[in-house]
Amino acid sequence: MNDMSDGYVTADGRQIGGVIMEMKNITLRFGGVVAIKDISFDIRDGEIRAIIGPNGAGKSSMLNVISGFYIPTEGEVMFKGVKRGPMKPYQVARLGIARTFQNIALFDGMSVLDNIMTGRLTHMKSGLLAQAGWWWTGAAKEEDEHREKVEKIIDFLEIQNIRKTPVGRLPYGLKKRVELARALAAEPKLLLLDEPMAGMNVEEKEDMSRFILDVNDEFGTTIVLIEHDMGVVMDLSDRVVVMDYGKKIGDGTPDEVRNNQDVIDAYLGVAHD
Amino acid sequence: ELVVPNLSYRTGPYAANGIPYADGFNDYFTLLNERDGGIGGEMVRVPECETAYNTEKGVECYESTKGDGALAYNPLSTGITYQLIPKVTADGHVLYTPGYGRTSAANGKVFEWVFNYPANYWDGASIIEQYLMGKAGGSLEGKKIALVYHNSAYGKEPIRTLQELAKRDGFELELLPVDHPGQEQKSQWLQVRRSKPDFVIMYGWGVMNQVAIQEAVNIRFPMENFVGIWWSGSENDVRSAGDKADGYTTVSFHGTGMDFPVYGDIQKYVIDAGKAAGAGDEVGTMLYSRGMYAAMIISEAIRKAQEIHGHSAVTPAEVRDGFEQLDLTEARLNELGLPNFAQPIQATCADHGGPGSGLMYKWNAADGKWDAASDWISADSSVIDPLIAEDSAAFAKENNIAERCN
Amino acid sequence: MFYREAGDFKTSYREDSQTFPIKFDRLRYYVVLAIAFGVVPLLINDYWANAVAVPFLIYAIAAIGLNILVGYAGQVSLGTGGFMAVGAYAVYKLMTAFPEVSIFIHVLLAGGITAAVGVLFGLPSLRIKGFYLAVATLAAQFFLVWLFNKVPWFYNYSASGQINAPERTVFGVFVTGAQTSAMAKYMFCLVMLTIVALVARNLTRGTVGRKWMAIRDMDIAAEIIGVNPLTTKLSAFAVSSFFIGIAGALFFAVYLGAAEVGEAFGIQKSFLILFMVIIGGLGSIFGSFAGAAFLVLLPVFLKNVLVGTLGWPTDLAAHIELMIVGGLIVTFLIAEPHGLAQLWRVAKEKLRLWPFPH
Amino acid sequence: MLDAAKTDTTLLEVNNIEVIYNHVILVLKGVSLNVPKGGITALLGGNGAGKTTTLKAVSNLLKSERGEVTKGSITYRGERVQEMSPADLVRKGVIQVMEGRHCFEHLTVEENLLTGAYTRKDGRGAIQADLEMVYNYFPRLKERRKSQAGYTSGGEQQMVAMGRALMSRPETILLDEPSMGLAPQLVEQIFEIVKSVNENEGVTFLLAEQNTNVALRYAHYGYILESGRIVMDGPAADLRENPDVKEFYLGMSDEGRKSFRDVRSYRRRKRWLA
Amino acid sequence: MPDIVLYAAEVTLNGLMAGVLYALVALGFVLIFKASGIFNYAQGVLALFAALTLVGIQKGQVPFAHLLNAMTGKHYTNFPWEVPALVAILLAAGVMVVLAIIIEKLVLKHLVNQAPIILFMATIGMAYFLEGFGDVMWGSDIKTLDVGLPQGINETIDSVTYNMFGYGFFIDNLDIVAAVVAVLLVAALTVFSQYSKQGRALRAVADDHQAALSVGISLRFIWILVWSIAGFVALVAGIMWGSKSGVQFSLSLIALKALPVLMLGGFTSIPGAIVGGLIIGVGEKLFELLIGAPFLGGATENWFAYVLALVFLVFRPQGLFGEKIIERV
Ligand SMILES: Nc1ncnc2c1ncn2[C@@H]1O[C@H](COP(=O)(O)OP(=O)(O)OP(=O)(O)O)[C@@H](O)[C@H]1O
Ligand SMILES: Nc1ncnc2c1ncn2[C@@H]1O[C@H](COP(=O)(O)OP(=O)(O)OP(=O)(O)O)[C@@H](O)[C@H]1O
Ligand SMILES: [Mg+2]
Ligand SMILES: [Mg+2]
Repeated sequence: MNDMSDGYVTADGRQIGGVIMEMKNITLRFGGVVAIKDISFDIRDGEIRAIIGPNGAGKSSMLNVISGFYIPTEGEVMFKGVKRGPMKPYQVARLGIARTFQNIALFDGMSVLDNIMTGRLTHMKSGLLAQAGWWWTGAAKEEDEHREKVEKIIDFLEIQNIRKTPVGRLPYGLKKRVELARALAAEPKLLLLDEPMAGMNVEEKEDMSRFILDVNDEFGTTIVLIEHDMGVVMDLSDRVVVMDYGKKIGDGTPDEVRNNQDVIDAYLGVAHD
Repeated sequence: ELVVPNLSYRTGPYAANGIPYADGFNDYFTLLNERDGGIGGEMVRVPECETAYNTEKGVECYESTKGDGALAYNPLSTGITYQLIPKVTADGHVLYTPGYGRTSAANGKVFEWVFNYPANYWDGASIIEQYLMGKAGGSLEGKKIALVYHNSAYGKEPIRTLQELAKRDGFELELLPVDHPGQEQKSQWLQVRRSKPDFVIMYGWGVMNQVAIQEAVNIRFPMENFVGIWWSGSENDVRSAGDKADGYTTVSFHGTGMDFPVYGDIQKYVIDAGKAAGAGDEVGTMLYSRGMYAAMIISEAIRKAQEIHGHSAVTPAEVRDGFEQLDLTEARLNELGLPNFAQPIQATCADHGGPGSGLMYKWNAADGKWDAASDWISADSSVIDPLIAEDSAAFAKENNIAERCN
Repeated sequence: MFYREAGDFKTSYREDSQTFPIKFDRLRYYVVLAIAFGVVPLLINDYWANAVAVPFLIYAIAAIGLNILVGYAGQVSLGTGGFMAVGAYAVYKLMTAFPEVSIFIHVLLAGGITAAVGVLFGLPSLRIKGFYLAVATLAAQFFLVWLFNKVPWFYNYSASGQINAPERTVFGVFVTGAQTSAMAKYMFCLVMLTIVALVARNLTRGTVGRKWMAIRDMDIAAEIIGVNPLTTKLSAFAVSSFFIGIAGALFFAVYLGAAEVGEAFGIQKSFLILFMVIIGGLGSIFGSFAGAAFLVLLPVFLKNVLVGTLGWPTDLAAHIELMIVGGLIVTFLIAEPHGLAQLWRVAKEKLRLWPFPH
Repeated sequence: MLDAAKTDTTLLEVNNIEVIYNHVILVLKGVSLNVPKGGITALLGGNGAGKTTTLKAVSNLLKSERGEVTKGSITYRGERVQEMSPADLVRKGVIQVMEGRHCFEHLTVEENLLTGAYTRKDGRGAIQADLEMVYNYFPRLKERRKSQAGYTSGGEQQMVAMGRALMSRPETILLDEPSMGLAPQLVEQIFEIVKSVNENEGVTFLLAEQNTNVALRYAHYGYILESGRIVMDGPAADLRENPDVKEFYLGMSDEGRKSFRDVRSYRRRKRWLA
Repeated sequence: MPDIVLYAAEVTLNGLMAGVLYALVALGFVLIFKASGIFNYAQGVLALFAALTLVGIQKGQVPFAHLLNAMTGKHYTNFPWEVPALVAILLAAGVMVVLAIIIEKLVLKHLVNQAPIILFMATIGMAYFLEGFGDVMWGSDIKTLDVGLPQGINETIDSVTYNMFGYGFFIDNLDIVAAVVAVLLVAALTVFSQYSKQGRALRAVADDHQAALSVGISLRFIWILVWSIAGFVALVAGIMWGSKSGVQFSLSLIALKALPVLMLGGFTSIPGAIVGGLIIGVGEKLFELLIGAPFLGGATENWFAYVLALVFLVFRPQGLFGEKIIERV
């Protein structure tokens, strides 16, 4: 796959760009546990890249490496062609990388609206003193501008009616949606989704799929997706990385992966249609 | 009706000391009411207000009672005293702080409304020093004295005085602060054990006293050489150390024990009549006597005010005059059933500090009582007066007070 | 029935995010302001000012400050007493060193100095969390108290170690010292409180507030989203200490007039203010007011009832007062762990639905 | 699959219950269901329908979330259980596997499993044997037995939660979203385990599930819950054939499963994309 | 040997002993924190209450005498008997169990699953209540506590060290007793919490109330158990401290001495309490001796203990032996 230096065209005719992120020989250890073992793969501009694998394979850990929360024991992360030095997670976020979490990590004490507004943090400028002044210092105006963008996302994800609800009270599926909204609010280049559809029924998964596709489509946002629902993964993704016990056992288009014997043995159980 | 509020504390960290004091204070006024029908025919009302030794509550108590025609305040807390000095000055109430409070209030030229006779912290230090000098055979030259003190404004009071005295009399002074509350004093007492001072002086309060005496017993420091200021010399302080505390010495500005005729009256009119403030088992103890002393002075000042102004329902301002012209003679003390209980006081416009004398008491563990260990000793005013003048002048300057009595 | 949002449409985001979105609330808020500024000063006397109103106003400032740290940023602090002491000693040094400068400025500067100290003691919060941090802040409490007690420069070498507030005026009216009228004290503190509450409200409703809350609710996730934990936590410490410093300055200069550090700013104070914040409601400005009012009024009220009305002996009354206060605190926490503010919200929610349940 | 002999006695009966959170939020508006002994009963429904709430109402865990059952009754073996503590219920044989894992983070995997046996009195030997049984079902857990549960992956935690419940030797298990976050073959495996536990040990199951497809394959009877009300119920086989269920819960249209990529085309496009 | 070294050795030994006394108080905190994640501020008041009860029973005081007298106008103070120390201790322990049951019933039960800070505040409320209650029940005067423990300098150590170094070390007999008791307690409690079924349940409860409920752990039982043990530990601490200073309100303030110990040892570690206690005890005493007293004017112990703990924490945020704080997403 690495020979496609200048992108490719997907099955449904979308043009995929060059490599924006490359993982080179990543290894991650926690004491004795090796979560990731020497894995390399790349992510291309505009594609939907899935990571699949059995439980405990190291998928979430990989996402954590990308978002800077884990520092790989070995190997390097290249972003837009340059090696990414040791960075704090909040610095990574400012590069335009946003994510959702497997075990929902919303701010429980805040309303849905405020949660999504935090997503816009990296774009907001007014400091402490400006905030203290509010009307006279323009903080209020800035707030309104961003509020408008956030409202659009709220409309898009169809969560208008829960805008003011504290997120702690929401049912699981809606929380996942709010998390997605928060990530979208950052207008990221690269969006990392860790099991965004876990705990949803088919109808809701359809909704989520639609959102993901639309984001990818309209803004050209690159998406990395971890998901256990093979239907979703196979339908949505352009390329799939398969992990097992920290190792990469497959990488390719959904069709290639689906027919890879290693993948079938380790993960799918039976060949998926 | 005469109103003398009792800002007491029967809860909080210093409750054990506050209770007997408040009881003595109340019982004395009850006695006057029951036996004499009040003072000069006016009954005395003593509304009690709990401060828990907390300045804010103290202020609240002051504010809530002052509208009631209160004649004098006696909060038994240096912290509250400092809060109240400006307030009583502005409102015109007497603040009476025997043996505590702001030492330089002894200067009546600056502090019009505050009285702290018969003695203050600095007097106490001087009296103790003289007593120790006597024990040491007339000279403290080359001796070492350690001061174990409560690390607060109160505990630090004697330092200046003792430093002056050390310079003059040639002894070495070692300072050992103890932080509130003072449950752990290992370091201080190991230090005492090592540096082997000839004498230890203590300015403590509350649990610090008990622990210090216990630790001194533990390291077998000779109790006769361990002397406390009057706030470190109650039965509570020595009892928990048991028999070994025998010989611990304290200074007091009044008598204690059951030998005074007034106790007969208190028993008869107050306790047996079921009117006692407490359980009645504190009568005659050190702090009870002190509360009673304060009540006695206040009542005598009121009597004096009645005498000066010729009517019995005196006002707070008139009571101030009574305080200022108080003339407590030995004869009067005998009349009150308190012979040799205290030193005579002759207050003047300038002198709100009194004679500054005290006597020493030694703990008799076997009998569980304090035995007098000296006659009255007077503080060395040549050292203390300049210090008072200096401090009160600073206060006058800060607050734009013009000196009176000139 | 009149308490409804229906018919109260918002046409802009600005209106939607205002402090009191419901008209009736807004009205009530103006009425309260009018009474506080227009009516109370005329009625107030020494007792009400010194026993209730002034301590309430000052504690409310401190509670708002602490609420920012604990309620909004989630960093539990038990060093409030120490920080108030910084404010008090700062204002004392400033007042005596620069007598000609307005006390108003001194109080703000004292807040600034406290903010700096707060940031310093906030540094460990980057590593230490939860109760470990709470206990660690006690280091600040004990160290600061020790420092002010030990170094005579702080109390201008006064013989007693106490500090006394000199007399100062604002617009020719005494606001500190013995001659201050009840009304002047009250107004000075009220103005300060109003400013503080306004600033606190502004800070907590925008980005800064959201960063604080994000760190509080889930610090790791917040960091991954782009919140810099260093600046966020320290800014919370700074702002919180700023307010607490102002409260300390007022507490000493306007309310007490004289103070000794261990007594006036001991650990009990830290607990008291934390209590106000929690009883009132974490993360709520209104809660800070409610908590302060509750804990200032309750003891006074109980004392008046037990001693004044029922005529119990003071010690028994004091002990029973302790039991009642303790019991009420526990009862409140059980009834509504999110404090008076939440109780109020739930009541309003019920009112909004009334008379139809659900 | 549906063994008639096993199902004639009703073990758990939920009768028209209402649940209110925080005194104001009405979540369940009259839910009734019957769980027959020895059966697998599925509770289906979208997000926020009230599945979790129903299960918690049964296991009496609502109180700790400031929720309460305000109407209706719940009986287990004909006995009202509303006043019992959760611990009493576990002793009676009803245990819940909570949604979202809820492992004891600081305990190791093995200690987590052992807490499941807390109420058991049948001695170390039996508990050890069951521990082996759980490790047999979930070999992955055996590998991680000494790790702190807080550091295991999401799926591993789900296994721990399941295993822990099995350790109590229950009569009835309330399973809340067992398949969430599990890899496909593990989902099958878990349901196989459910099935074999049900068949071999006679354990009764009430499971709340989003994965309707699997749930209806393994369950005997199903209830569909929507915003706090039961909207449909019936034998699982019947439900699977119901056209509405097919459309909304199974994602099947007449011409088989439709692609997730296609859903976009038949839904209205959003305003802001235009 | 130079004088200062000998002296420092003596101070160190005494620091160790003081540390053990702190650890006794810290143990109570650890137990409750371990079992419920509650930071129990009332532990100090619990010690006071236990000691008051012990003295009250021993001396045959009439409980609530003051209240009764105020209401009836009578003068009850004491029953005409005294109770032997050992019996009194057992009875006092019994009272602590009853107290644990009441606390569970009236407070903890209603606060399941609440945020830690709320629980913390509830314990402060409890502390207020108990303080008032103790006062009403037994009166707020100072009481001497004597259950026959030896006090004062240990002669053997004094003379042995005197013969060896020409300088007799001072060790308080009471401290030696306390050390023995503390070590026994720590050993017993460690075994209990690490290796018993109840111990495991207790740690589970601390992690997640709801999950613990769901596997059938009775919070009620666990809480009563732990609070009873903590009450007993408080009684032991109350005896040790009360023998030194008499029993009075200030006894409850020993909690403040225990907090740095707790922080340093880790909130969840029983052995941590004792190790933390020793480090704090020695650290603060040596600092006072070598730096505090000569250069800083003394009385540094209070804050130094906290600062010392703080420094440790910066390197190990969970304390020396505390459970690692799990940070994952
Ligand atoms: N911080 C950590 N410390 C120790 N071990 C860890 C840590 N994070 C992850 N692991 C281990 O690394 C392995 C991979 O975990 P990871 O969460 O990446 O799995 P996953 O592929 O996302 O699985 P799932 O599908 O179940 O979520 C697991 O065995 C997990 O226990
Ligand atoms: N503690 C709570 N306080 C207030 N409301 C709550 C609480 N828990 C749940 N709810 C509300 O109850 C409703 C039902 O929630 P529940 O968790 O039972 O749904 P669910 O069917 O299990 O959904 P999911 O499939 O997402 O888990 C939701 O609307 C939710 O907002
Ligand atoms: Mg994962
Ligand atoms: Mg659910």
